[in-house]
Amino acid sequence: MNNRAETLIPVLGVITDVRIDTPDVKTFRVVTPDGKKAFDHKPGQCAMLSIPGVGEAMFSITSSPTNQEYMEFSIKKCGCVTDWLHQAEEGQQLTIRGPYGRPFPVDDEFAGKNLLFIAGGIGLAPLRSVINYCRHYRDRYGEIDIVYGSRSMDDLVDYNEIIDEWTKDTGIRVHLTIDREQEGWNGHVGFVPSYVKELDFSTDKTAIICGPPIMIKFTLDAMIEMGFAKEQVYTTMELRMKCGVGKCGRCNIGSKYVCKDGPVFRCDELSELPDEY
Amino acid sequence: MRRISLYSLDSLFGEISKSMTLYIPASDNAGGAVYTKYEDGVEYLNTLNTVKSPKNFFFPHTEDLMEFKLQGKNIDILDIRQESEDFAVFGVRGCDVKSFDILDRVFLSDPVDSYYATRREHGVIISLACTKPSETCFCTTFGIDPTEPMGDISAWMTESHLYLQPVTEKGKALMSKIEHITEACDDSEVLAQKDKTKNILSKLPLKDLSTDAFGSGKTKELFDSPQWAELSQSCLGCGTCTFVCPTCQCYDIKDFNTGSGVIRYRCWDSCMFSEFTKMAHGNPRLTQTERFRQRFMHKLVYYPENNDGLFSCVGCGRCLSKCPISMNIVKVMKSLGGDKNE
Amino acid sequence: MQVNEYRPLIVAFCCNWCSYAGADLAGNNRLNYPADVKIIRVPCSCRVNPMFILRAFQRGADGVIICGCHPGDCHYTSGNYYTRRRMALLFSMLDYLGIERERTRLEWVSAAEGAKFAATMNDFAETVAALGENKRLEDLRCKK
Amino acid sequence: MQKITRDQIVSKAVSLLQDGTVSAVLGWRQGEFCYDVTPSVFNTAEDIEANFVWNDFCGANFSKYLVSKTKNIDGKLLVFLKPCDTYSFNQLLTEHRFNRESVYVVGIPCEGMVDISKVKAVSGEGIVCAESKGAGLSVTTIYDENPKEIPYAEVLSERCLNCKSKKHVAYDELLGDEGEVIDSARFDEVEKLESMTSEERFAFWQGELSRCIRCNACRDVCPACTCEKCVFDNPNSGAESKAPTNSFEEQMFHVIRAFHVAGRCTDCGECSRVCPQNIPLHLLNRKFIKDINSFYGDYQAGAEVGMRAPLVDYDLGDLEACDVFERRDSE
Repeated sequence: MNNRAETLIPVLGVITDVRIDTPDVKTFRVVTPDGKKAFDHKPGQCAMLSIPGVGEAMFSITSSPTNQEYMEFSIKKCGCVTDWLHQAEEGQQLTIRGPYGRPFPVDDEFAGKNLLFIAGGIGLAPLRSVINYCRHYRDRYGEIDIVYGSRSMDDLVDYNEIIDEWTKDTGIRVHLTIDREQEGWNGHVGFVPSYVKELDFSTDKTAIICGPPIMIKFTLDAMIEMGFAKEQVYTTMELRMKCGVGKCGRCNIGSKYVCKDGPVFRCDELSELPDEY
Repeated sequence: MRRISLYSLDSLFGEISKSMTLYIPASDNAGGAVYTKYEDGVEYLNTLNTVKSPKNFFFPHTEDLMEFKLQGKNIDILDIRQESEDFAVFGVRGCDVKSFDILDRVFLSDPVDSYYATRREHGVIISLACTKPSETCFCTTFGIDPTEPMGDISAWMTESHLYLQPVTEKGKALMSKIEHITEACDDSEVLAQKDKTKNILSKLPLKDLSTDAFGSGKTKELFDSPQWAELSQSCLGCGTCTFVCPTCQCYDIKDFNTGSGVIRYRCWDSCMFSEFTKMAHGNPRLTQTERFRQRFMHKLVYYPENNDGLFSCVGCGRCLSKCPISMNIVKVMKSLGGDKNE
Repeated sequence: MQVNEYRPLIVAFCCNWCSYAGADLAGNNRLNYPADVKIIRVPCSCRVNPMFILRAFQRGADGVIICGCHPGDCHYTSGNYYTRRRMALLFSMLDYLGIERERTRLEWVSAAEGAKFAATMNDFAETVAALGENKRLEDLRCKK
Repeated sequence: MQKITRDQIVSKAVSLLQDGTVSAVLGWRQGEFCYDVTPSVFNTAEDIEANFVWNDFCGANFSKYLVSKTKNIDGKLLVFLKPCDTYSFNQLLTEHRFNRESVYVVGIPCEGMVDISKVKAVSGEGIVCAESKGAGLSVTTIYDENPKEIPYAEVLSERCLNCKSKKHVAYDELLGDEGEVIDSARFDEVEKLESMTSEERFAFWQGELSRCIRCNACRDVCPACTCEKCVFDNPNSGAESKAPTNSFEEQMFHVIRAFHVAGRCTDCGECSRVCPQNIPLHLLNRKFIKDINSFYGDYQAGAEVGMRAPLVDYDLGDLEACDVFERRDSE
């Protein structure tokens, strides 16, 4: 046996808390068996979670790096691994490796800027890490706007945190929307791209978008129309991954590997790549 | 430079296999050649290329990565790696030697793939210069000189002798172990052979294949070419080209439940397979045209973009002779790049 | 009885309507058959896909037997006729690949034939035991 | 040695294209060398005249392409089918895999196709030219300018040496003469294996199957393998191992592959033609065909459209599985 570090070999993690966010999203709190955080990460980075025998998959780390105690993953039920995870209980062990990918440039490009976060559905998961990071170092950033939309009220992930914490922070404005009218909902109704247009943001902001591909596409179009430059807009991508380290050849878009060169891309970088995502 | 009579080839193999496992090309009993562990009775086959490339030695077709034991909610992770032992591979052609460089840039770049790195450290490559290239050979297109095959020890085989010239420290170390059965010599025979081979190379049908249209920065120009659809129209979507290719490096990681635990293994995968990029939410490459394009764009544009212009093809010609429908990188290059001869 | 005596592992796919009931009857009548016979209940013998049989061997079976209703008695009218053709071809193919032909068997056992069930299993277990461990169609990963 | 010439085929294709009978032509496209022809759809007369080839290397069976190539076609697709291809054509029609109305079939006689690896085994590498001359191929290499003449008997592919039929079982039009069903010796090799001991057979197949690289070419080319989603690609099947991890996986893949086409395989031999490792896969398929013939009466898949395949059929008096070996041993 040798002691060479091997990035494909994971470490153990334990699920210490399972929170039901929406009918198909749960948030899992993960620590190592001795109760520590598995590794440090930066906002926007991902980790490979696996259940041996079921499979391994890449998830963005939803908790902020400033949380020194544990990591959180908000996971939507949609495939083999996620189905299994949704059945898991507290105390279930899993394997974890990472962190992978290029994070959001929170300490350089974002510093001092007004930030506009736009998320749709489970797309809030990767952004939550950045939002909480920015809230933690509030004085480093300007105004923060958060636009978040989902299919219905029940599908809004992290609703409690949004209402109880985010909306109460100074200098943070939260704009929520749902796709269709619903009883008990007093907020805005409509799709995210059109809501963004309605809100008519000034273009002095750096925007971070995440959500279903179709939402990203239309929101980006709306923002360009509003006068934003592609250089001001960041997004985060997802493709099938196996290794997480840019070797297995699965997540290429052109010469870029989403797992290594992404998942965070600035939109002008993205438009340089072939349209294959 | 040292040499040994071809009559004593077996004693050379015997001597090397005393200190490490030696693999030599031998018949696969089906008209092809396969690297076979040298033992008494294994006969060296002077072949141009083996069917499966020697990348298998460093990046095996399948390998177990780790094992898990499951009990209730608990998991045990077992590192089942074993320090590999020294081994030597004889008869690797110049093109295949170059393919190791291409694979190195993937597996040895940060973060290093230690499974690959360990085997790479333990392997000694004894190359062999080509004397009778095939019509399917086009290694010179990628700047490879098949008469100077490199590796850890370069070798040339003439009618009567095998000439050996160490290239690396590893090669020198191995040479010192076989010094007593080889004799010092000058390189006149080798030079004569090189001239002869170069003359043949200049007559090969694919010698003028050009890479001018490809390389870093050509994505925009080539990606939307209408020719991809035409080129890929009869592609079966099998993995033959990928699996015989010495530079294809895509892999899959899969779990196998043994009943008493779970083995996580890695195996070759092919971007030509329909479910290669399939996710729970859909597949970004739905048609064979897109998958076909990915394979060639990767070799001719994406890889060079990330690796100082180095193409991820060595012109070994395996895909030319093995593709069930005879569609291959040469036809792609000629179609997209314009044929010099036309 | 000898310690460490080799005991083959037998997988028996039994049709729900006849053979499984036959096995029940064998049990009710306290007829002996080896405990190494592991019964897998299937809705009809024609539910058995050739892959099931190979999987059973992979997972450590030394013999695989498929039991269904007698021809003409199938709960679904004709399922066992299809089974008969499939298994005839599959068994012949396995034999052609050099897998011992005694390791696979197809038997018709009705719900009333508890005695036949027990006798068949005893006979099959004996035959397989004589062959020894399944080495030709094994998956070493599953044998740790 | 093909009896009809390229010119005959080309002029037929061009005239059918020009008179509007068909809107496209499925044919063989000229490659880099004399032998590497690629199946291809031709849309213009110019393209056909310049790049269409017909020679001893046009082995590919076009029938399976009809499934994908006729999906979005306006008008008809012209396809040239050799006798053995017409069996696959009928079998696919039987399984409703494409619309007969979208295809115009011209049957062409075939005198057998050449296996280039057999040529290379004789001539060596570096083939510049290999053309038909009398009863053989005349091969020139870069190492020997003097053409070497190799008799066809030495270089024809196995399936052609054991050709089962020169008769077209489906066509709209026939070029050249119709042939006959042949009483071939195609089961000899199977019988040879059957007469070996179990140990010998096991050793034989271990040797052959261990070369498998699981490229799936045999499956992907097979005209009988037209499932939208193959069981070997389906992660939920438990059989999607993707790699020849060990001898079990090799046996499993090949037994199941052959079994899934049993009774539907027309013995076109494409699986063995495409195998990069030269595994004699046809010996698995032929074993099933031979068994079916012997157990349930002679059956040739694809001989007619609409036949009921032996594995979706039964007879009250069918052979019992336990009698299989008695039957064979007494043969």
